[in-house]
Amino acid sequence: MSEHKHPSLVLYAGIFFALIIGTCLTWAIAFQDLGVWNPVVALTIAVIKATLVILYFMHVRYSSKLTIVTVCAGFFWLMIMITLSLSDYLTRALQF
Amino acid sequence: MSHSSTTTTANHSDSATTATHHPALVHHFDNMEQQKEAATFGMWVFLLTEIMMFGGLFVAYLIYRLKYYPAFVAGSTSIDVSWGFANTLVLIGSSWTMAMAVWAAQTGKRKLQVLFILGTMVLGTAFLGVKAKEYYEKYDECHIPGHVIGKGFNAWGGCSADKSKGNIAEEVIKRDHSIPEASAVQTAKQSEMFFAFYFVMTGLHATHMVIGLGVLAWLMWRANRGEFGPEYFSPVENVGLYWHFVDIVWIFLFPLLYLISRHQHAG
Amino acid sequence: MSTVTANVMPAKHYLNDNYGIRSWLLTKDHKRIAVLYLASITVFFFIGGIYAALIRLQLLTPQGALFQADTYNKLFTMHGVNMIFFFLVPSVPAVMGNFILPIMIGAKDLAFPKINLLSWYIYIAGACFSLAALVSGGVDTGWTFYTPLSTGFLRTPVTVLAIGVLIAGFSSIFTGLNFIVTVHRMRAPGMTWGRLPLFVWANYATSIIMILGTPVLAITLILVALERAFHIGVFDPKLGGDPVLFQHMFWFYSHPAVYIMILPGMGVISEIITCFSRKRVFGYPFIAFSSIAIAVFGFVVWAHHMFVAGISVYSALVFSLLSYAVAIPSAVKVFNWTATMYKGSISLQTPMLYALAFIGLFTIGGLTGLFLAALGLDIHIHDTYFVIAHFHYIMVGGMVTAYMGGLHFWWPKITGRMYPEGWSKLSALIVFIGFNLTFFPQFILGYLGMPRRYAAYPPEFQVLNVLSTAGASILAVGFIMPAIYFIWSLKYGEVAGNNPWQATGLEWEISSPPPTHNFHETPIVTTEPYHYGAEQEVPVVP
Amino acid sequence: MQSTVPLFPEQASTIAHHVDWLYLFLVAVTAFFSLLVAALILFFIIRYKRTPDREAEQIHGSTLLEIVWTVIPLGISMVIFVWAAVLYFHMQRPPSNAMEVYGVAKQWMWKFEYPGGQREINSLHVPIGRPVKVTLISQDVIHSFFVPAFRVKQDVLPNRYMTTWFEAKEPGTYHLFCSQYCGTKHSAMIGEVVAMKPEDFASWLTSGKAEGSLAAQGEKLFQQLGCATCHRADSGARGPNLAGLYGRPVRLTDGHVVVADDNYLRESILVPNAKVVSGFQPIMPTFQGMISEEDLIQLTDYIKHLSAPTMEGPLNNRSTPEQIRDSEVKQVQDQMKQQETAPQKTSGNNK
Repeated sequence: MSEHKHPSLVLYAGIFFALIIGTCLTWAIAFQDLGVWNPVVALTIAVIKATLVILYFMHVRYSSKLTIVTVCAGFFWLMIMITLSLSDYLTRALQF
Repeated sequence: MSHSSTTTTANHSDSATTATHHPALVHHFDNMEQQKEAATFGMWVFLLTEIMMFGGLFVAYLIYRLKYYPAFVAGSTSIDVSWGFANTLVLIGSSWTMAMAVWAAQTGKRKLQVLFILGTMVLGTAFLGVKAKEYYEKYDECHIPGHVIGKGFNAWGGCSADKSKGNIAEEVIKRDHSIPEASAVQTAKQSEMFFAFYFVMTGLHATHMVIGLGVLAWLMWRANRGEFGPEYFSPVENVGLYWHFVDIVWIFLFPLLYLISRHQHAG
Repeated sequence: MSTVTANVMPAKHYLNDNYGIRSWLLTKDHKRIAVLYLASITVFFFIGGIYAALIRLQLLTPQGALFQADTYNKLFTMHGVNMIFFFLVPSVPAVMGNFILPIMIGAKDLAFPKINLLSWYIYIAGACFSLAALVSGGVDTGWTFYTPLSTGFLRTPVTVLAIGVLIAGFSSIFTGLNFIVTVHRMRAPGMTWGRLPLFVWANYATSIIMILGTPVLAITLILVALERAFHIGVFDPKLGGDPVLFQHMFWFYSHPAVYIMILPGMGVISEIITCFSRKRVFGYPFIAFSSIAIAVFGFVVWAHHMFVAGISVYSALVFSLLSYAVAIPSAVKVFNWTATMYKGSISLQTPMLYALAFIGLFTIGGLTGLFLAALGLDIHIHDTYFVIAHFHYIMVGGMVTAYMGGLHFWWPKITGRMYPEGWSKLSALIVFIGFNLTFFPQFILGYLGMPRRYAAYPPEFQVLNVLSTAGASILAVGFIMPAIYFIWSLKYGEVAGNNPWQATGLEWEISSPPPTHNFHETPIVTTEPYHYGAEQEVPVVP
Repeated sequence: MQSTVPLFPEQASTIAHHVDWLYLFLVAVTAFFSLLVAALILFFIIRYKRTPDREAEQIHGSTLLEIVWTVIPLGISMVIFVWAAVLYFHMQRPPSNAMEVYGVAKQWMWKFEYPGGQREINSLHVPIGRPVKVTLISQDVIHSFFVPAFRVKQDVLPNRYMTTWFEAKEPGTYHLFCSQYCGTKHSAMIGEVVAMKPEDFASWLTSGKAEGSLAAQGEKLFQQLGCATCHRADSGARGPNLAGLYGRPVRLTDGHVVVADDNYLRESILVPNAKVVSGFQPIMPTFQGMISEEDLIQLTDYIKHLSAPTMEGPLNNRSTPEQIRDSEVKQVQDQMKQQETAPQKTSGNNK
């Protein structure tokens, strides 16, 4: 662990271009009518972009397990908040 | 499960470290490695709190979006997507320059560090400039929710000097000519909730950007004094983490606020 | 290590390292910051206590003995805000955690001393805002800030108080952040996770909640402030907002927050029980992991505060079920503490008295929580005095008792001097009696249907209310006594020596008060915690 | 229980003793475990008092014991959970034969309205032996309708109808509290519930002066506000025919299905474009800010009392909203469940 690994310049540039392409893609797709898939596609691309930033720009790919656990905990708790809040809102209209 | 013996002390710290005592090493750490790991981990824990803070807003946004879907579509469509698109590219660019600044610090290139931090700041400022322009447009069109700032929320036209601007009701009708005006005006009124989230979310994001710019200025000053190198670059790395996080928030805000319902405009 | 006779104060320690106001206000020493916190939260404890006394006096008569309704409403609001955000949340973590936690794991300081000091200043800033809200007329939202009452109907300085709470929240975020990083990165060699004292585990679990919950409260209060300032409509039903969403977001923090207010206390109890039973803790891994389980499960039960608030019945079902999940680890802890005393060598000194009181009162407080998680029953007792009694059994019977126990336990370490044993035992007894007399009648009041936050009440509730007020006056005596004898002991207390309790743990191996950098040499840990065994002298106290 | 300090409130409703039994069970559980722990502690401090001649015996723990005291509390809490949940569902589901009363809460008073048009303030008269369903709404902040003797409580929200029900057993006068803190005079927002024998209640109803039933007043409003110009039964009507609509699932323009309950009717009057019935244009103007909560209750009650058209027959009647037969209700509910997760898409079904 003492020697700090980090991505090469080529990789940094590659990630940068991937992010630019992702942005253009999500922008272009937004004007196509995919029905219910529009938000799904847009958010999938956003998740991919965010993952690239986290893994490479933020070096999580090269970090300790502890960092990975920390990042995952954040998203796990966010999911708890979203699912349990929606468990109320999405079932209010249901008859019982 | 062994049995007890007393705790001993040993001359541990001295043996492990201090052959070369780095000037940035604080007394309570054993060595630079421990100090660096603590700093990075601390930053990640801080980002965890940031995730939850924005997370609360995302949950609220999601719930209201489900509730007022047509109004959110109308509000979202009324925003000029090209500025948001441009800003996304700018912010991704700034993330790359920030990553390069960290790389420059790790490899001990002082001038490059300063240059890349400066580049990040320029791009960040550009982002805020565009944001300000967008805010001003909303102000001009009376799309600021509530009745405290500007002339009060008005999404049915006639507020801006250019009468054609900011009429969300008209946009609704343009998209579907069968919708009568009364209904379109109702939808336009409900878009106030969309704009509330637009301003709170982008506002909180912009606040983070402003803080980030302040920290970057401080970082640039330190980098210029040659404080960072392969031995010690935690501050650069941590500011980088913060900046990338702000970028990630925007990566989600852009589709959620600008894009998600855009297709119906074309259709 | 001799007892009784040859105890002398160490020549050099953190208190006499240097002098002057600057040496305190700019200190980065975790021990001095802990003392700063101790002083400030004590002030807020007594301010909150004055509010409580006035509340109880008002309720002596059915029509209200002292104040108009609006003054009473301000009193219970300020009592709640003060006690929760400015006393209970920082109490054990920011005072004892700050002082003891780094020493326990063999570190010279917390990972980020500057942030630690900053957190105290942020706390003070938040406290100033809350006092400003008081001075400019007081706020009458209730500590829960429920919308749309708080956003659209009150002209009191709600925003000022909300900002105060928001700021204080960041202080606890920074404390939590510091603890988490310290526990992960600063442990001495040999201090494995399985050797961490349970106090450290408890504070670690608390820190997780602070980190993950507090920011949600922050954003919720920001939305309330924006709503008040700009009428943006997020929580305003007139503009299409949903006030129940506020409750979801508020309780997402504020339910886990009650575990912020009890977990560190549980950590204190684990230390005291083992020491005064001279025993290894029973079921170490179970107590340790139950802390983490409480922290995690604590986040999935928040809507049990909202069973009658208009959430869907299915959602209520899920939250009720999950609420029981959090009861189990609490039960496990109680049984393990009790089992720890089995075949021990038990000495009833003041910290132990408080610890035993804690176990009893927390058991009642925890079990009455089951009443509130039970759907059909909660409908009747929700928002009544039953709830008040329940959470005071947890907060006062649990946390304040643990805090007092911890303060007596570590007082010799913090100041180097002993408190007077007789007086302290008397005060512990008075607190126990006064507390039960104050809050037990409130369970009955609640089931009879007396709603909370009432400035006046129907006459048939008077007898129980008078009992409760009588108890409160006894309780007040029990809390004023320690304030006096602790201050007295600073000068006249017997010199304590390094280890007056013959306890295990790194904090008892250094001098009392500890030297500025805690350890002259980094300790190496070779044993489990609580290795009470044959080779130590056992003090026998008459 | 007539001592000076009672331990229980009166059991004045049919569910009160169910709640009390659950309460007593929990009291027993609490007492048992508290006393158990207290007894063990007392025994240990006496038996294992520190003496110079005895050392503590070191014990690490026992996995078996840990399992025992995890499983037993878990079992007990599951019993409580199921018991309480069954009771809760019973308390949340008003019987279909319940008498209806409407309540409007405002700072700091309660107003009640009967279908017959009688109104009263801070007091609610109900017959014994008959379930009463109270539909509640607030004009301002959140209040809570709490009758301890009946063991019922329901928060009263602005902008949304909430319901609760009870069946009084004994004639008498009981406390009605607001239990959700609602501002300065929260503690003065109290009233009484008067339970009467059915015959007394009937004569009370007739003695009160009423300006016609709620439905009749609602009909008057319906005409005054011009609702009837569009909501007609003929095929040229611009709005859906409301006859027989109440309580039925309705298909919307976006394909969703909702039940036409009180809250749906209320929303459709105040925010007409939110949920437009399939086959109709969203042309209805909003009545937000133009009618009071009481007016809304009258209109809702009027619509409730419109029975289904039988003579014209709904089959060829274009203006009757697409309703769903009872046999299909289950299927539709499943469909509703699925819809909840998928993002919606709105667009007119024409052009």
